[in-house]
Amino acid sequence: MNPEISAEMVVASLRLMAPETFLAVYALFLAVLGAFVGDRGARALSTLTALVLVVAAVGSVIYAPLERTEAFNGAIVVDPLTAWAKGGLLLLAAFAVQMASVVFARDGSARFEYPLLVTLAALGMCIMIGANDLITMYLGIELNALAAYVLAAFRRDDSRSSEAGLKYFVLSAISSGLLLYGASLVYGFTGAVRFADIAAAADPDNVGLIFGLVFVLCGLAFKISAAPFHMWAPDVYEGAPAPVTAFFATASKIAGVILMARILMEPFGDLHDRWVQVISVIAGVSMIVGSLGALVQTNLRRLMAYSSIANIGYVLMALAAGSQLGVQAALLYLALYLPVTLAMFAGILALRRQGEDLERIGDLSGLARNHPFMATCFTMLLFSLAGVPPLVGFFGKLAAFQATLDAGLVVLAIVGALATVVSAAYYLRIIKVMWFDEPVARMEPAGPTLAVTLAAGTVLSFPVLVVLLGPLETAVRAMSALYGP
Amino acid sequence: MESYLLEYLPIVILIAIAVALGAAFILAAWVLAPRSPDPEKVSAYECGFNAFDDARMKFDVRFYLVAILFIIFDLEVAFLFPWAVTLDETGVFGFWSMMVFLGVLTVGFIYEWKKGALEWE
Amino acid sequence: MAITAVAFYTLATITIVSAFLVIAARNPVHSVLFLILTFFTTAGLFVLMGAEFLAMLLVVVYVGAVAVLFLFVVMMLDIDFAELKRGFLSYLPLGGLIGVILVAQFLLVGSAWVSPENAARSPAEFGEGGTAEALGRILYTEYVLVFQLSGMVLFTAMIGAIVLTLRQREGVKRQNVATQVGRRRTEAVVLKDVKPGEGI
Amino acid sequence: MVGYDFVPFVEWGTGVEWTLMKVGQILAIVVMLLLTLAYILLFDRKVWAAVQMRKGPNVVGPFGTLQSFADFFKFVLKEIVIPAGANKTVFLLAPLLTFTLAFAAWAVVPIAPGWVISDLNVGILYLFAISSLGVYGIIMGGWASNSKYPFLGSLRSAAQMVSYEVSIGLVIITVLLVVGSMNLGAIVDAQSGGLHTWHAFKFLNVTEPATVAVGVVLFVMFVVFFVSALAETNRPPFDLPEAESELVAGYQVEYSSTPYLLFMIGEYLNIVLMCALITLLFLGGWHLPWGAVNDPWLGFLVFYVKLWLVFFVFAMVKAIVPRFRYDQLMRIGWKIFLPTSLVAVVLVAAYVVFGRGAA
Repeated sequence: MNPEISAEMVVASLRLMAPETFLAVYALFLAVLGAFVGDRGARALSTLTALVLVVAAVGSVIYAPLERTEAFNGAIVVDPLTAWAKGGLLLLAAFAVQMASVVFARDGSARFEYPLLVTLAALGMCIMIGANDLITMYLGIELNALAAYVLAAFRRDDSRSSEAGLKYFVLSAISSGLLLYGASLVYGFTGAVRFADIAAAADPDNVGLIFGLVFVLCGLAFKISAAPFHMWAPDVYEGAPAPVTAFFATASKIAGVILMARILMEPFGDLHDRWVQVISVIAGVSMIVGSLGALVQTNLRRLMAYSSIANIGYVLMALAAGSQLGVQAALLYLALYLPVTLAMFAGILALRRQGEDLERIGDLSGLARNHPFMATCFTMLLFSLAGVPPLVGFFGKLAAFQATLDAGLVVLAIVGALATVVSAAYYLRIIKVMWFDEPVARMEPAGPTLAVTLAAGTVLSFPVLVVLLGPLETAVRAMSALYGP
Repeated sequence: MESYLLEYLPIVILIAIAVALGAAFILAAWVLAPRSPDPEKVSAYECGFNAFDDARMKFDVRFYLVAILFIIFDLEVAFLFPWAVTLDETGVFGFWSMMVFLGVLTVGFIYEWKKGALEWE
Repeated sequence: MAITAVAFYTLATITIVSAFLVIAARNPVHSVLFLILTFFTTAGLFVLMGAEFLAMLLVVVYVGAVAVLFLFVVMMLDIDFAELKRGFLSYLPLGGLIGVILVAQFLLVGSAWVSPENAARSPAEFGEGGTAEALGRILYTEYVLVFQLSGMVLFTAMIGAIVLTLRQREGVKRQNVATQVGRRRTEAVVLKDVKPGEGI
Repeated sequence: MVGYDFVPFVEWGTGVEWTLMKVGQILAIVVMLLLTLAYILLFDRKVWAAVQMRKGPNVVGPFGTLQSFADFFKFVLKEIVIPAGANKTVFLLAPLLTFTLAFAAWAVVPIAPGWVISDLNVGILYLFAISSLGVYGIIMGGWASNSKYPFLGSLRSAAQMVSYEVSIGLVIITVLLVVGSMNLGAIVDAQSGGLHTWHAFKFLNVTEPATVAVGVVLFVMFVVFFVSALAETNRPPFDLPEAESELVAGYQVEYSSTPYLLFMIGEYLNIVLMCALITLLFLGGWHLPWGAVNDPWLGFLVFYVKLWLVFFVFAMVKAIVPRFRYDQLMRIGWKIFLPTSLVAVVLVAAYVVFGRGAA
C-alpha cells in the first residue's frame, strides 16, 4: 500500500474539493429526498438545488487557494483559475435549474430528476476542470456526459427531445471512444497518466504520442462542439429542452475549454509546434462552418448552435497561440461570451405566444413595436455577439486576435476576421427583423426569472462595464500565469 | 511458456471436446433418425391456428430496465471481487473506501425502489 | 513459444473477422452474436497478455451483461433492417477512407513503438495473486478518487435509466405481502346465519 | 502452481506427455459427469415419484437403472424438427452453446484434493463469467424458434437468471472475503478444520463470538445462495419460464431430438455444478466434518456424496414446494436477496477488518 494514502490525505483533499464533495453529497441526498417526496415537490427541490449550486459556487471562490494545490496525490488540481471556473459554471447551472423550473412548470412536466441530473452534470464538469490525470479527466467527462444525455432526452414523450438525446448519445459515445483511444496511446507511449509525468516523458518526435494527442484533442473538440466535430450541436440545441440547451451552451463550454487548455499547455506544452496545426485547423473550420451555417438558419436555437460553434472557433484560435497570452485571451473571451449567451437563451425562453414556444426568427418580427424592452436587450446581446466595438464581445475578439497575431498565426487571424464579417450579417438580420418588420401578436409576459436573466446578461454586455474589464483582465492574467511553460 | 497460461490450455481442450461431443449428438440424430418434414410439422407451435403475426414483437420496457439495472449491479460486483481478496492488505482504508462506494449505489437502489422500478406487474 | 503464437494468431484472426461481420451481417441479431464472439476472443487475447482479471471482467460485464441488453434491444425491435442497410453503400466511401486512414495510422504507430520504462510487462511482476490482487491493492487506496467517481457514474446511470424508461401504469394491482400476511380472520370473513329458503 | 518450462504438444517428451495426461483427465471428468447426470436424472424422477407415492421409472434395467440410457437412445433416434420460420444456424447453435458452456464451467471445479483440470487463480471469477453466459443459449433458442411461446419463455427466463445472478455474485463475495482468495482449492482448504470451519456452519465455532456472528451471516448467505441457485437454473419453484403444464416448456417448445437433449444435459449439468459449488463454497468440499482429507480418492468420495446430498435437497424442493408467481420471483430477487446479500457483504467485511484482529 502506498504510504502517502492516509485518511488525513483524503480529508485534506476533500477539503480542497469542498464544492465537489458538497455537490456529490447533496446529489445523493436529493435522490433520496426526491424519491420520497415525489414530483409534487419538484418546484421546491429545484429552488433548493439552485440555492445549493449558488452556495457551492460562492464557496468555491471564497475558499480558493491562492496558488496551485493538488488533491488526491495530484489527481486533481485546485487553483484560483479552477475555483473561479467552477464558481462560474455552478452559477450557470443554477440558472439552468431555475429557468427550467419556470419552463417545466408551464407545461406541467416538472420532475425532480432534472435538478438532480444538472447537479451531477455540474459535478462532472467540476472534475473536468480540476482533472490532472487522464483517468480523472475521462471519468469527469463521462459523469458529465451521462447526465447530459438524459437531460437532452428529458422530455421523453417529445420525439425531437428523444432524437436529440439519442444523437447526442451516439455521437458523444464515438467521441469518448476517440478520446479513450488517444489517451491509451498517450499512456502507452509515455507510461504515465498524470499530466506532469506525461510532460516529463513526452518525446516530440514520437509518432504514436502525436497520434494519441490528436485523438484526445478530437474527442475534446467534440465535447465543445468545435467543427468538424460539431454535427450534433444544431440538432441537440434544437431538440433538447431549452433550459438544457442553455446549460450545454454555457457551462459545458467552460469545462471543455479549460480542460482543453490544460491538456494543451501542461502535458503537451512542449509539443506546441506539433499541435498548433491541429488546433488551428479546428479553430478555422469552426469559425467558417459556424458563420456560414448560421446564415441559412431560420430556427433561433439552431442559429445559436452555429453561433456557439463559431465562438468556440475564436476561443480555440486564441489557444492555438500556445502562449500565456493565448490562454488569457481564451479565458477572457469565455468570461465575456457566456453571460451573453445565457441571456440570449433566457430571451428565447421568454418568447411565448398562446401557450406555444416560439423559436423561429420570423416570430421575432416587429418585436420592437410590442416589446421594446425585450427587443432592446436582444439587440444589445446580438451586437455584443457580433463583436461591435463598444460592447464586451468586441474586447473578447480583440484579445483573441491579439494573441493569434502575436504567435504569428496570420492566416488563422485572417480567417477569423472574415468569419466575423460573415457572422455580423446574420446577427444584423435578426435585428432587422425585430425593428423593421411588421409586428405579429403580443407575447405572453415572461416570468421574473427569465426577465432578470435577460436583463442581467444585457447589462453585462454593456460598455459601462469596461470599468470592470480592467480588473477582470488582471485576474485572468494572474490565473493563466499558473499554466504551463 | 508462462506457467499461468498453461492453466488455460486444458480449458481450451475441454471446450473443444464438449463442442465435438455436442456436435456428434446432433449429427447422430441427423444420420440415424428419420427425416420427413411436412408443413404442419414444421409450423410454429400455436393453439390450433396459424400465428397471426411475427413472433418477434415489441415487449414491455421493464425487461430492458431489468437488463440495465443488472449491468449496473454486475459492475458493482465486479468492483467487489478484487476488493474482497485484498481486504486484509488494504485494511481499514479499503473497507471505508468500499463502504462509501456501496453507500452511493445504495442511495441509487433506494431511489429505484421508491420509484417502483423493482415492481413487476 | 510456438503455441502462444498459434493461440494469438487464431484469436486475433477470429476477432478481426467477427468484428468485420458485426457490420457486414445482414441480420442484426447475427451482428450482436458476432459482437459477442469478438468480446470473447478479445478476452482470450487479454489472457494471453497476462491480464487474467480483465479478461474475466470482459466476459462477465460485456458478454454477460451488456450484450444481453443489446440482444434484448435488437431482437425485440421490429424495425425493417433492410431499409436501414440501404443507406449503407452511400457511406461506404467515407467510411472506407476513415478505415484506410486508421490502418495507416496503426502501421505508423506500431512502427514507432517504444516500451515505456515504468510499465509492467509480465504477469510475474504483479506478484502473488495475479492481476486481480494487484488491482485490488491500488484501486481502493491509491486511486480512491477514481473509484468513488466511478461510483458516481454508476449512480448517474441508474438515475438516467429510470428517468428515461420507467413509466407508471395506471390500474395495476400489486401484491402487498405485509397486508396479505397480516390479515386476520375477522377482517376477511363474516359469518352469516342463513336460514333455509330465505337467502341472504 | 508449479512453473512448467516445457512447451505442450510440440516439445517431445514431457510436453506431449503432459498434454496427453491432461486430455485423459478431461475425458475422465467428462465421462464421470455424463454418468453422474444419467443417474441424477433418474434420482430426480425417483424422488419426485416417491414423494407422490409412485414408483417412478422401473422398467428398463433393475429398478429402472438403465432408464436414462434408454432415453438417450430414444432422443438420438428421433427426428430433428426445425420450424419453417426458424433461423437454422442459431437454432442449432443455441443448444450446442448451452451444452458446451455447461462443460466448460467444470474446468476449474476441483473434485478432490489436487484433482482439477485447470487451477486458475481467478477460478471463482471464471465460474461466475461462464455462468453469466448461460443466458445466451436460452435467448438464442427462444429467438431462433420464431414462435411466440419460446420467445416469451426465453425472455422471462433471461430476466430471471439475470436478476438472481447479482445475488449469487454478492454471496460469492462474502465467501471470498472470509477466505481472501479466488482459487477454489484455497476456498475449500480454508474449511479443512472440521464442521465448525465450514462456511455454512461457522456459527458452531462457539469459542469465538465474532466468528459465531459472521457464521450466522454466512449461514443466511448459504440459504440465499441455495435459493438463487434454484432460480438461476430455472428449477422449481422458480421454473416459470418452462412450466411444462401451462407454459409448454418455455424456450424449448420447438426443440426435439438431440438438440433438446443438449439443452437438457446443459441444464442438468448446471444444476450439478450449482450443487458442487454449494459443496465447495459452504459445505467444506472434500473435507470430512471431523477433519481434513488429503487423499484424493477419499476426498473425491466425500465430495461426491455431499454433491448427491445437496442434489437430494434440490429434488425434494422440486417435489414439495409450489411454484412462485413471476412478480413474486422478481421481488424476492431484487427486494429481498439483493439487499440482504449487500448487507451481508458489509458485515462480513467489517468482521474481516475489525473483528478478526480483535478475536
